Amino acid sequence: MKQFVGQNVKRKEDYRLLTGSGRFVADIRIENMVEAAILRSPYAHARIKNIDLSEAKHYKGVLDVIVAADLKGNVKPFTEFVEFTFPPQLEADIKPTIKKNPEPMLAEDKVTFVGQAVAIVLAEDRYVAEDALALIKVDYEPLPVVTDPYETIKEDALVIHPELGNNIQSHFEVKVGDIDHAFRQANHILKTRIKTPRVSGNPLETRGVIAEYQERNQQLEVWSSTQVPFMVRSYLSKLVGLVEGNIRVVAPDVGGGFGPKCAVYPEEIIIPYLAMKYKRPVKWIEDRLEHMQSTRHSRDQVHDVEVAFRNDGTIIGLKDQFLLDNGAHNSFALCCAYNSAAHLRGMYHIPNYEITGRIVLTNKTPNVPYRGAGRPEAVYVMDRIIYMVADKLNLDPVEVSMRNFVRPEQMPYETGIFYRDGANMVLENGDYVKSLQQAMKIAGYEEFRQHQEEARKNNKYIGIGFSSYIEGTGIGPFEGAAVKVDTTGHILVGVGSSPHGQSHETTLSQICADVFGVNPEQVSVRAGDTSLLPYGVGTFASRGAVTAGSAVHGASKQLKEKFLLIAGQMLGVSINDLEMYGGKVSLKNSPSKFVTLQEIAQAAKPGPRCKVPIGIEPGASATYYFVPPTVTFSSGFHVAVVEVDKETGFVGILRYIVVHDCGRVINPKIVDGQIQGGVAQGIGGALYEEIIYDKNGQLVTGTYMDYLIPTAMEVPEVEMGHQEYLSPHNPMGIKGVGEGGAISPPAAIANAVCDAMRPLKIEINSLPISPNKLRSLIEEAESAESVLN
Amino acid sequence: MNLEGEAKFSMEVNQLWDSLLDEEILKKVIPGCHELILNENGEYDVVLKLGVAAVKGEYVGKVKIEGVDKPNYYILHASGSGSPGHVVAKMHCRLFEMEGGSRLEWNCDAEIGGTIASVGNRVLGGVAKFLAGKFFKDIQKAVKSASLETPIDSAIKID
Amino acid sequence: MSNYTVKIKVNGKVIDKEIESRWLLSDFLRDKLGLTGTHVGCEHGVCGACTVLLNGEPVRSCLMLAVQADGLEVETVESLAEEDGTFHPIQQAFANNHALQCGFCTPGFLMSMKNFIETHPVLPTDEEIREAISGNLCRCTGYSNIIKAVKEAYALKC
Amino acid sequence: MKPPKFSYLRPNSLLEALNMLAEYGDDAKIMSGGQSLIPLLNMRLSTPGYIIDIGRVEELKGIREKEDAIVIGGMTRHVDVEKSALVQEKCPLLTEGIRWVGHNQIRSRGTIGGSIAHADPSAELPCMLTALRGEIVIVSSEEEMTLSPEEFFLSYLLTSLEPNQLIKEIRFPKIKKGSGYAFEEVARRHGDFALVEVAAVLELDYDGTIADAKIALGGANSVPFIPEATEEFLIGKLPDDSIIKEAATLQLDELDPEGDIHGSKEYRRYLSGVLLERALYKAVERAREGVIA
Repeated sequence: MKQFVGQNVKRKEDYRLLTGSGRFVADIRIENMVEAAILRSPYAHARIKNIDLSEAKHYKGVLDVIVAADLKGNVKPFTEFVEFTFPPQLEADIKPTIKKNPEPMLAEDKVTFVGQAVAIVLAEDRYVAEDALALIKVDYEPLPVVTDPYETIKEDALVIHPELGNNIQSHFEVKVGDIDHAFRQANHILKTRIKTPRVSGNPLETRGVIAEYQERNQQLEVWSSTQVPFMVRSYLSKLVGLVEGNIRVVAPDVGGGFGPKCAVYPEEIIIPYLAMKYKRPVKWIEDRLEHMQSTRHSRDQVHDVEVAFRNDGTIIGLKDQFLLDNGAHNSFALCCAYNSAAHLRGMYHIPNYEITGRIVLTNKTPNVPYRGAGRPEAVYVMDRIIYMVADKLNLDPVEVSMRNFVRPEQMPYETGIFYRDGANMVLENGDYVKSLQQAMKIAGYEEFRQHQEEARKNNKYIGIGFSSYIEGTGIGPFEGAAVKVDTTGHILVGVGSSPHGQSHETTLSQICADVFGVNPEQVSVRAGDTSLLPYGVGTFASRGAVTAGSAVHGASKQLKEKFLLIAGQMLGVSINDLEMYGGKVSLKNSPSKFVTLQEIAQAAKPGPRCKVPIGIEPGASATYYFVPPTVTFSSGFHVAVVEVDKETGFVGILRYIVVHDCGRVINPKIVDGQIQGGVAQGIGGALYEEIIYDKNGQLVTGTYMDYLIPTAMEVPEVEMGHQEYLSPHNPMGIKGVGEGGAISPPAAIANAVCDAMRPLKIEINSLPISPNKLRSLIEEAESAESVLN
Repeated sequence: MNLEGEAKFSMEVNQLWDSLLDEEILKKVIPGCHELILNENGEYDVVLKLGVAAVKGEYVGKVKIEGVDKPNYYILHASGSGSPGHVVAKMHCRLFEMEGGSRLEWNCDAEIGGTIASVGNRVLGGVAKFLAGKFFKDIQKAVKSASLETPIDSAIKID
Repeated sequence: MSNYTVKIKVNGKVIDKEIESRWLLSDFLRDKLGLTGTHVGCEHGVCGACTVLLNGEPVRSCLMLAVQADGLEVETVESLAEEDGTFHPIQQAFANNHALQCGFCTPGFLMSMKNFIETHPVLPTDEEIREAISGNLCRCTGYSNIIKAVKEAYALKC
Repeated sequence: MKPPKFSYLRPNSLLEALNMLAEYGDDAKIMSGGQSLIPLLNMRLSTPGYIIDIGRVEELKGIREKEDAIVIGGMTRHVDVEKSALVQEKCPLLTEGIRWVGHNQIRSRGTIGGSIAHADPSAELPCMLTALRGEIVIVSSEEEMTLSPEEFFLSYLLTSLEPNQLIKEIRFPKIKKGSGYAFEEVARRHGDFALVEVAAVLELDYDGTIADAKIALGGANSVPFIPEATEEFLIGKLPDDSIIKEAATLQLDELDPEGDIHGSKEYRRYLSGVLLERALYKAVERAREGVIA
């Protein structure tokens, strides 16, 4: 029987996307629709003394202009934290301090970051709406601004939200072993500060919302470029006070998400409310300038880390105090910060560990998770440490790494801490030594070292660096799938997760097709629509294949069982004598006796001809919710080979290698595509991308001329190797793969650059590695060297 | 953005002081100055129509002089906003006598915000420097005093 | 003069329409003609998602007024496939090589590459292809499958 | 990000364009390729009352050969220059440097006159024009005049172009036989604005010494910078390693680039020296190879 899981099945999504017939939010047209434009704060911190709307409201073509006062009593403020971001069990486990500071829908009496929404214009088209924006007069009284995470935690710092008492929004600690003892036992202690800058996911499609309200049946339809339509529905229902069943939220084709679109935004609440209020469809499409300012950023951590190790490179203790600069608000509880704390030790066995995380507030755009969500930051810290320890002891970093790995015989490995879902954090399987060896073999490590020496003699600086990661993927709380067979025998799958490039239609149809023994062409997958099933979660945190894949698998199996029962009834045999294959159920012993899926589906219909055994609900459908016991750990190694132009400080990537384990591979081409794409974003984070604010909280990198997303000239082809350790936590053994590619590049590339410059012993503990920064480091090192000589 | 500079004038220090604070002269030399009206609070209401290349905008704002120690020192506060963005500037001006004329040392802290701040990073500094240089050159011209060969805009620094 | 009647040949069909002179070609195609395959990603001329062909050459339709196209010929992604739905070789090559994920940037790449392949009849090097697509940003694929697709498009055309 | 309202004017001849400029002057903005102007309109940083689109003025298009120069109409697009065999043959520096301008989609709309008029300090054309000691012909309804780059470029984005004038054509002197040329640039990503760039043309004598040197640096100052002392220093010398290295850093102290998030003032100044050295090496090598027949 041909299996489709594991095959390079061609994507079902491609036809519409290649012919321009895909449908993204901005493509939707509804009669009588008005367009919205949003006035955003030009100040990082200011009191709003007055807003004069008179001219704007009377501008030709304007329907109305809305400010915070218009929403009062009609739209409730945001709830404290995004659903699922902070399981009660974790709260009980680690007892953090965590203050609530939900963001207002529209700024009320003050603005706290540049880009915060202040007023909304509704007009006949976007051109007119923007004309009217220019006519709104806001009288701002600028207030002092704080943009630095260390400044903001000082006793005398100005407090952005006085009701919180200070700017430390959350605080938590995680401890394992006896850290003081470890530090006393160490031969060496190393201490450093390592930073990962603020970056932005920047999907090429900006955000956008369209809403239409039908008064005749109280139906509210919302189209949003979101990763989480069910969450948008639940918020809308709560905040606008609507019957949840009357709301349908659709995420149509979504042009990339990467995390920023897994938050629920003010516009997703206000635009539907305005569509109801004015009884006209309303469309809002964010432009790129708005996107840079107001779509949530990410990362922005500073770690003060201390490591205790022995002469042989064994790390025995790690202490870390870190700050996550979350901007003006935090609606994601401990999400990224706790991920960093839980993942910092990565695949290393470090028995004594103590980490303190503080989420602090500044006058910048709020942060949310972005591809990797706290792991790239942690991995950057850990893998810089491995290289620094190696440097200190004059050992090969590969050797230091090997010496500290969790060994295969220690699996399943209890990390001694809790995971973000509240469960014990256990690495279930994998062989890290073997994986690293595989990566280094592809890289030709030994040969490279020889080559490197010769190159150096010719003033050519090449270097090799690696990084490893583990990642808890496929987080719960659940995901749902509904499978049905229509009366033509075609299989329809609806899932609660909501793709934006992940190829759900293809991969999930492969899973379903294998269960039914049909070709994936006979299966249609729909997603991104709350009308498909009662509950859903969404696509983020490398959870799609694990959770939606398992849900589809479960629902398909349930329906298959039912179909076998019905077929048994139809053929008058026991189901043990039947098998399902090729769109039919036939007798194992005499395959010429069969009923087709179509016939079974017809026999499943209620009524006098129904063949569903008594006691079982008629119908040809099944719904299944997969509830993972906890996450499953993917892992991988990245190796970067770089050349540094010592004179200019420019870094070129010569080769990039990834060896990874994502458990069962559903579609190799799609998995490789996820890795390659993730690496491209990671290269962006390593060498190019940084959101920069000036000291007054003005966003300096407001365009693609200053926020540098890598082009085809900057991203090499990734050479890949695979390990396949099936996860025991779900029926197919899948582990998540979406984020892995983006986690390690900053560390691997920084290590490679340090390696290229090893004679100068430079340390790269902040990103991105801009040519200017690298040149300065080289200059400093050279002048220090000349002083020594 | 911090700008500082030095300008030399072939007029004596009291005349320089008067020129720098003369409404008519200011109106002529403030780049793009369209209106400059003293209001009842002792501040000037200003309207600037300023264009650098295609970036043109109308700015409405206020100018205030403080900390006056004639003819040695004063602080000029200026703020304005328009569609491209807003600016708040505080400029310390120190005047000195020197041989053959007078000298002005100035140091200006300017906060720029809005669209222009988030898209104009590459050229903002250079443009600000050019405008400051032009301002002092034009003062020199406006008082029609004998020319002094010291190039004045070469002495402007930006951080 | 703030309105203008334009005559533009779009995907082979002559369009005669009055338009406000400030309307961008990208918005004109999308909103006035319903050709929503041309996507708008940045509106400041960097991302390339809005690339269309103007008299056969790639241009950023967000950096052009619709009136500027008056009397000229525009081709959008909707013109690539044949009437019966058969892919253009470039589309086929993109599908074969998993050269798209979310698909938002894809129309811009296809249009840039149509011109590139037509004007560079000999199979270019990887580096040349990289340079040719460097005016189009893709945030999903990491480009390498796009480069493979461009190379395959050369093979498919033969 | 949508343009504000304006009146759109589209002259069909130079005369018509100049008359429109004379009439609407201050409140009008010339649009040639629009690749710098339209982003500003989209961001509403530019709000002209009138846009005069000179895209249909045929007299302003084309590449001609005169005795000692290649004359390019202001409305000629980058792509036309990039693909011109004449330019490649007589002034290959231009062919080399123009590939650094943005990307394909920009070069197929953007014009030579537009780039010169925009006067971006790191743009490639002003730098090459300055190195070649070219000329800019500007015209109004009243007069026509020819300016040197030093007269034309005033500062960041500022030129001596008056509101009633436009760029008619630009004259790029041909590169002489026995010369070598080079264009060196570094930008954060391919196609970005240059951090700094250098255009250089060196003419060698029969004995291998430098007969003439013409150099300009872009992005290193508010306008393209001619290192005159460096040029003088090079003339008459045999360009060996030590001479080139010395020449490359001779005038770095005089450079006054602006720092920004992509590179500090100091870094850009330093980088100018690195690129100048590389440009000189390459130009010398090409001169020795006799690439200009």
